[in-house]
Amino acid sequence: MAIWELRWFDFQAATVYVKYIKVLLKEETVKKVFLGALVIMLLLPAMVFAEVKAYEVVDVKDGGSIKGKIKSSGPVKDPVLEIKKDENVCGKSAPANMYIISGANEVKNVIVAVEDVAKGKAIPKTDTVIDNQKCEFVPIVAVAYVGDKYIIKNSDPIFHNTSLGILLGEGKKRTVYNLALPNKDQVIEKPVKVAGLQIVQCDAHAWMRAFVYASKSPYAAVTNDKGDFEIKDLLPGKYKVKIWHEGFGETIKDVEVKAGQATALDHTFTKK
Amino acid sequence: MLKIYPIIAVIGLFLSIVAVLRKSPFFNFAGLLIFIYGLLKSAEYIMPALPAQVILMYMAMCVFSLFIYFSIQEETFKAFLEPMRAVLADDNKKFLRLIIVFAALPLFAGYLTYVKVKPTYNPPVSARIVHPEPPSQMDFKGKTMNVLGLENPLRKDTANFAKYVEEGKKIYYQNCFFCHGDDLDGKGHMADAFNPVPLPFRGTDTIAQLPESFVFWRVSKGWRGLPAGSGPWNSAMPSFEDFLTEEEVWKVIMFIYESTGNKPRSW
Amino acid sequence: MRILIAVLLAMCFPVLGYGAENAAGNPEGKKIYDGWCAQCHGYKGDADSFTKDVSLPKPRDFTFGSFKFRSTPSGDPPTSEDLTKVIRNGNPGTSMPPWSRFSDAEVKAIVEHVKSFAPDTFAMEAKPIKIGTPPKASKELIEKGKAEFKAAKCVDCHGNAGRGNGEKGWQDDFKTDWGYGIAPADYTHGWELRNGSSLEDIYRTISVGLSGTPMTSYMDSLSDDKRWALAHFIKSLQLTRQLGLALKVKKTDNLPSKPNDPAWEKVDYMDLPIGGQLMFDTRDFTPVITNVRVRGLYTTKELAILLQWTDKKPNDGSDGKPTDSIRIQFPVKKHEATELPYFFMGTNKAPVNLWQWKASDMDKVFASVAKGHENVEPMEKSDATAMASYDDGLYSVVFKKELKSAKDDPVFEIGKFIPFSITAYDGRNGEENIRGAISAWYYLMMEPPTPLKVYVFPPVISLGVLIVGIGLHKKLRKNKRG
Amino acid sequence: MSDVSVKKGLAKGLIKLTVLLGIGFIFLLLLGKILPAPTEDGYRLFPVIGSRVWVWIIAQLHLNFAAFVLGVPIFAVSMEYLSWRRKDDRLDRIAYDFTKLFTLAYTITASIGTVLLISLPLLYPKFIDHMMRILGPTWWLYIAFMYVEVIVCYYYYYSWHKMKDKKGAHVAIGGLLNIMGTIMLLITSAWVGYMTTPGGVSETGELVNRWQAVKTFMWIPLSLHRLVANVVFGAGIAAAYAAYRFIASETDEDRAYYDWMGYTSAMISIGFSLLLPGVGYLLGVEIYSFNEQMGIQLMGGFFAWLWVMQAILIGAILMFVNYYLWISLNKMPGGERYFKYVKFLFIIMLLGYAVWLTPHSVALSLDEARKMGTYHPVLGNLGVMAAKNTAVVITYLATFLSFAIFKMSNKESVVSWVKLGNALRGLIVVGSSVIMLAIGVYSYMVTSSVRVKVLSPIQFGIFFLAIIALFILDAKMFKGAKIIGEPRWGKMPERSQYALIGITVTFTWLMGMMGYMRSGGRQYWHVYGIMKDTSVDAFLPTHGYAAVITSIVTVIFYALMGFLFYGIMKLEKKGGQGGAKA
Amino acid sequence: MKGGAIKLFLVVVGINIFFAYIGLYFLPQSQSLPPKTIKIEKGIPQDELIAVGESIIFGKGQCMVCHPMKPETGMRAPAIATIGAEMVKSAKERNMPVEAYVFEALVNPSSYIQKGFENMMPPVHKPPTSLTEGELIAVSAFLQSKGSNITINYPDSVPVLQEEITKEAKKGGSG
Repeated sequence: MAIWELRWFDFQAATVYVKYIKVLLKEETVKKVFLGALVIMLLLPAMVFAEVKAYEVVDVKDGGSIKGKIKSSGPVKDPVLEIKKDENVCGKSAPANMYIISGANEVKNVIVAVEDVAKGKAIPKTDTVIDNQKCEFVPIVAVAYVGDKYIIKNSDPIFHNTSLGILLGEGKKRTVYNLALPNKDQVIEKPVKVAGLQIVQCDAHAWMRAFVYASKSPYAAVTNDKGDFEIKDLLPGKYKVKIWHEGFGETIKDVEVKAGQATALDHTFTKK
Repeated sequence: MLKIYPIIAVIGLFLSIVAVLRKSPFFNFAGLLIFIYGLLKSAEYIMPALPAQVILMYMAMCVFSLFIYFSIQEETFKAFLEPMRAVLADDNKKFLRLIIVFAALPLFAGYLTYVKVKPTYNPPVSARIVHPEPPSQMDFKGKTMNVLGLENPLRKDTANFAKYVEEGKKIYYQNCFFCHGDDLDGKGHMADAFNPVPLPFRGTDTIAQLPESFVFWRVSKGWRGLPAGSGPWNSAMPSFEDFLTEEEVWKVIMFIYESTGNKPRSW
Repeated sequence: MRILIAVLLAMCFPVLGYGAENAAGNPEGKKIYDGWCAQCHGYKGDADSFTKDVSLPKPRDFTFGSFKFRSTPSGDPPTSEDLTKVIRNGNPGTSMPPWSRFSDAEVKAIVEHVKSFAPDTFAMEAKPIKIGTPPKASKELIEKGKAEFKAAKCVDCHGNAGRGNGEKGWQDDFKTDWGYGIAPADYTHGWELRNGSSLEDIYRTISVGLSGTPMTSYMDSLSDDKRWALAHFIKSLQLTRQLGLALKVKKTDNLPSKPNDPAWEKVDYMDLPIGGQLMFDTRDFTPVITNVRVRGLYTTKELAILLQWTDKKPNDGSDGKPTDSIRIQFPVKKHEATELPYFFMGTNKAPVNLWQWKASDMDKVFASVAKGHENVEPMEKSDATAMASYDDGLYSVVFKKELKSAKDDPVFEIGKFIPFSITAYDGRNGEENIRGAISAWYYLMMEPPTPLKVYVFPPVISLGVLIVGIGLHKKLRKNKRG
Repeated sequence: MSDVSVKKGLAKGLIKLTVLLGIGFIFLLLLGKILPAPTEDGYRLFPVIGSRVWVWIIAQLHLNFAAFVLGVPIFAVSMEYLSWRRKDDRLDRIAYDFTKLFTLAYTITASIGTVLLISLPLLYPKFIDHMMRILGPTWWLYIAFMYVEVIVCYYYYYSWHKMKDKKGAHVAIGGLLNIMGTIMLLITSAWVGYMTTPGGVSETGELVNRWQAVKTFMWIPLSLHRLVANVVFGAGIAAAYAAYRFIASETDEDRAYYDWMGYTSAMISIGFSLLLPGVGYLLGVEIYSFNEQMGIQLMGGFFAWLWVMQAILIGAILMFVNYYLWISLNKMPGGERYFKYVKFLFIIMLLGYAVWLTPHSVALSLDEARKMGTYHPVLGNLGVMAAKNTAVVITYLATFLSFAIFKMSNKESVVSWVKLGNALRGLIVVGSSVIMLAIGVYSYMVTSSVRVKVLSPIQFGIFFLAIIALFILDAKMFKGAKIIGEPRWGKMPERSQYALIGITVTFTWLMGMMGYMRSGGRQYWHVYGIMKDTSVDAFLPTHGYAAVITSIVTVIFYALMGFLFYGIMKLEKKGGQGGAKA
Repeated sequence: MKGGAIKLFLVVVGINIFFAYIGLYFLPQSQSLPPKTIKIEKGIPQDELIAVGESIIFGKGQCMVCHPMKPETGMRAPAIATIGAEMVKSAKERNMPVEAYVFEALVNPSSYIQKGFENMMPPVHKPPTSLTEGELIAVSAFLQSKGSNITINYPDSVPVLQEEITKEAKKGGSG
């Protein structure tokens, strides 16, 4: 740097310093800062408590449960995916498995989750497996529990990457994990940290998708072939239950759980 | 950056001082030359570097003059020649002679000749006039304006000053920042592609020295309005009268002054 | 306990006001952010801003909480240092410049403010991964990296030569978290790797991925040494960019037969940085091609100019979008002194000669004479020819023309600096006519063969000096004896 | 040689001249017939090197010799006059030596003149036609004067020993010789003056007034400039001759004599060269008043860089002169006391030289131009006239001080006011330097016309005042001074003589270069504004090309000079007359 | 001492080679070519006329010797960049048509001197500059393009020009 470019005295910086010094020298400010520090010190333990408050494990005796069946108003045709890549492994086309609806219009793969549960039983130690099989995620819809693990597998001889993201709507998401599985039988374990409904994708094979509901509480379930689900051992009280399906969308229902009883919760989706 | 030339100068000075103490004019001569060379080259740390040709000229002059100086008195001259004579003739300097006289000097001379005879080609330099002379009149979308004494009508409306600047900001970032930079420093992401490089607005060299009317002329007319000496054929500055209204041009001008902390020249 | 806190709170009410202001808002940060960041990232941090339509890549939306450039494992938020680094160094190849003007305190305040847009994300703990000492580069290591490049399937997206032309990188829904399309990086253009081009930068990117994009994290799937090997290999792909004003064109006996002939690689080259056409409507604010490499050779009869540039997805115009194309421009007349035609398409007074090659007609030259961008007339006859190839993301187009020139042809004189400029079109980006990436005037100079004197004079002078030295030596010896 | 009578000598001279002229005319007639007719434009082409280069070389050589035969007589006659008044034989011997030189040189001059006489009309018939039409009579006048001059010259030479007792008359003849020479100079200057700044003709080139055509703007200033330059040049050649003889001498006596001769000639040369900027200034003023355009073209346009070249050359000359003076301190008893001042003078010279050769706008590499523009922000200030003038007056002053030191080095003042005198001397030197510097700095702040028309003359005026004051002061201080010892003439190292040679060669080269510049001022005109040069050589060649031609001419000139010197030495050996009085 | 003579001659040759070297390698090497005659055809488009005028200003006319492009302190003659507007102003002051004023300024420059300048300009239609009628008109058009409307063209403006030339010639005859 040439000498004349050197600013021997940086005016901009100097004005800021002077401002700071002026503020500092004011008596009130000194007092404020001092007291502020004191308050922060006192509040610190409280803040720590506030963080932990998330989910409180208690012994649940005589809890109630929610049980029900999710149905569709009619049969919906499952779309067929056109596959243009890695055809030797993935095949030329595959069913999307989006609408798996039985003859009785019972819908599989619907997530039913009780939201914002403050207290309840301990979280089960079940890790959630996401397997890349023939260019498809298995399972397509799953529930994971915060604190447990994802076990992400690649059973194909080709590259997959598994990208989890919180769904933000309109094709947007917030990445949670994006992990590479370049080779067959590669397994990656990752802790379930971020709660919420997440989409699982493979950027290399854009048609691949799955959904995981990462739950902070143990109270979440996926419907089976018959559209049935059951959520057990809830403390009595009023809850909001979220019912979500990839194709049909989401509804939220208020449910009151009574001690020792099974509350029925049925829902019928209508394809728009 | 390692400041090597002052070090060279100091080494030269040291060598010549030692040579003076040990009464060896030849090394005094060599030391002084090194010192002067270092000094001339060091100039680049405090001003634009001296052109190579001028340095060459000065050095040639110094060699000539210093040689003359050391040959004034007989004893000095003898002492001056002694090292050279010794290298050329003394028996105990055989090795040195082999290296210097029979190898290094001929090779060096050959190299210098090579450098000199090797054809070099330099592309034409396009000189740039940073502030070309504005015309007295210009035409803005068919409206004739006197450039000299043109005033920014929006400046009078002091109540809406902040609003205009903000609108100017939007115009700037939709039309100008590609070249003139996010920070108005002339280093926009497309700046590299163009030659001459876009001008920065920061600092005191560009818009700070200009009245707003000049900037208005440059923004509205762009390359088309440049006089021949300023190389309109190279300029990528668009004629913004094609894209902006008169008021928008004034707004963007207000923004570039305001955001760089410069004041338009008013005299 | 709660009561105690409440009492305390009440006691320090004025204090709390001060403290809260400091913690949440960071007014200093907001002020600078609004002044110098909001034009692109939006006053609300949502990238709904002035430049959202005129910049590519688009400015980052902070409210999503996805951050590409991190030193933390996939899924974790970036550290404050990561954000600081982006502000300080900018992102090469984007419109995010390095901000050197702000003090460290000011940057810290900006970082605080940016974090406040995605409180959820930044509530998580962020711990940078450990980057050990990199192994020294060696041929074997690079070979290993090359093998790994295939094994880890990097080729799938980035292509065999790392130009970002991999098949999987070009599906239509290859998208980011923000829902925009994105293209895999071109490793050969080291100067525009967003996350930096140093070995460590590459290693870090491989390890943690770029959140929000398909670039995935390999930290769990590849061992450390493999990642270093990969980084070395990728680093070795980077081109050495040679910027300059004039291209020296050497004489040869035979021109290489093909545009992708390896013989071309030994020829001197010059890189032309190119930018969008901004002077005339419709302007191109978001060009994709940023660099064209030029080489030249000439024989006694012909001049050949090779233009090479990366196009990650070739486009011959068959899908409704314009075709990929490149155009070279010369002044029609011999230019005198430093006056030239206008560097884009000339003017009425000073016309230019254009040779355009299009991917839709691989071996054809569309020659025309332009007197300004609105006044282009195709030439009836031009003996300029073209040959082209597309290999692994790289277009190579050779223009050839006989040295003698007819009317309206450029004048090619040996030993003279002949001005030329380039316009490159990426059809996929919708570029055609006057929308395209353009270069300034550059020169090419057909170097006359080295004159004989270069080989004769130096040895003669050397010998002369030697003889003088020996003569002096002899003479002084004689004097000494005598 | 001594036996040749005056009559015989005269006859020899006249016959030579007539024969040469005759040969010239015969060749002209014959070749005019034999050679193919000139082109439509009125040119013939000289084979291989082209007409311009041929005429350039011949004309420049002729000019050099002419300068020699015009300049040396002035010098010789003044020497003879001094020897006559002072009764100093040494001076007489110098004068005679020179007379010998220029008498012999006449033949060469005339021979080359003949070649030129043949070449010009043959190669440029149309142009010479025009010149003859306008200035024809002066040409006959010129031939007439040539005869008179030859007569006077040969008479002067051959009657040297015969008229030993009538020195006054002999000196008068010498005076006449110089008058003749000056008249011839005036005639030739009129030709060149007409070509550059024509007058007395209509716009189409018809003669209106012949006297006006002779009495052009350039005539008198150019003649003056040439006259002074000729003296400088003649004395320089004399110094070179002395140096040559010094080196070739075998006895101490000879060496002492030639050392003294070299010193005297060199000092006269340098003394007169101080006048050159003045007369050059006059010439410049006249050119400007004839045509501003031409003046600017010469000073700042195409030729701007030649002034840098000139600066390098004059700087070299001054360095050589100072070097010679400093080295001369060796031979002065008591000279060693003054070596300590040489250091300071050297530094001043060096700095002045540096300023003087700093160009205003620098030829740059591309990178440099990008970094700093055309002018260097600091060096650019040293490149302008304000700095150059200041540097030149200060280096001149330093040179004068070197001379003063040399003069007083073997003396010790005995006057009572030594201290006051020394203080006064210091005051004059420092004071005038400070004033000159101040004016130099002030020059930056005024317009160019004030600088050129007011400040520069003041600077030079102060310089002359200062040296005159110093001269008078020294004369007073060293009146009847105690002399430590006589100068040990001949006790000079050989290299000092190379300095003398260097001065003269540089001066010759400078003359050649200035000739190119003067002639280039006409640009593509034979007669500026009247007659266009439409030949293939109408363009101005590059400076490098001109430099090479100038070098070639200079080398040829010195080769011929060498033969001349050699011939004289041979003659001396044969006859012994005029040689060292062993 | 024959060696002395040879040595001396070598010194002379050496000095000359040195000077030639300086001339060749230290000084900028450019030739000054005589100007070419420029053909101006009837009905030449305005922008071409201006371009020709410009080339004359920088070349054959040698105007740049005295006239600077931009106004600067201590300039010898009015600056080209603003000359068109200046001429309009002066013509108004002297109450004469602009065209006539422009031509007069070229062929009869001493008849009116701008304030602050000296009378030094030669009439450019005469030798040594000797611009032709067409060239004079081209120059005039170029000068007008520097800050005023261009009213001069070829060959319509020839009569006005010729009138000024005759005026100048008459003045020359009487004075």
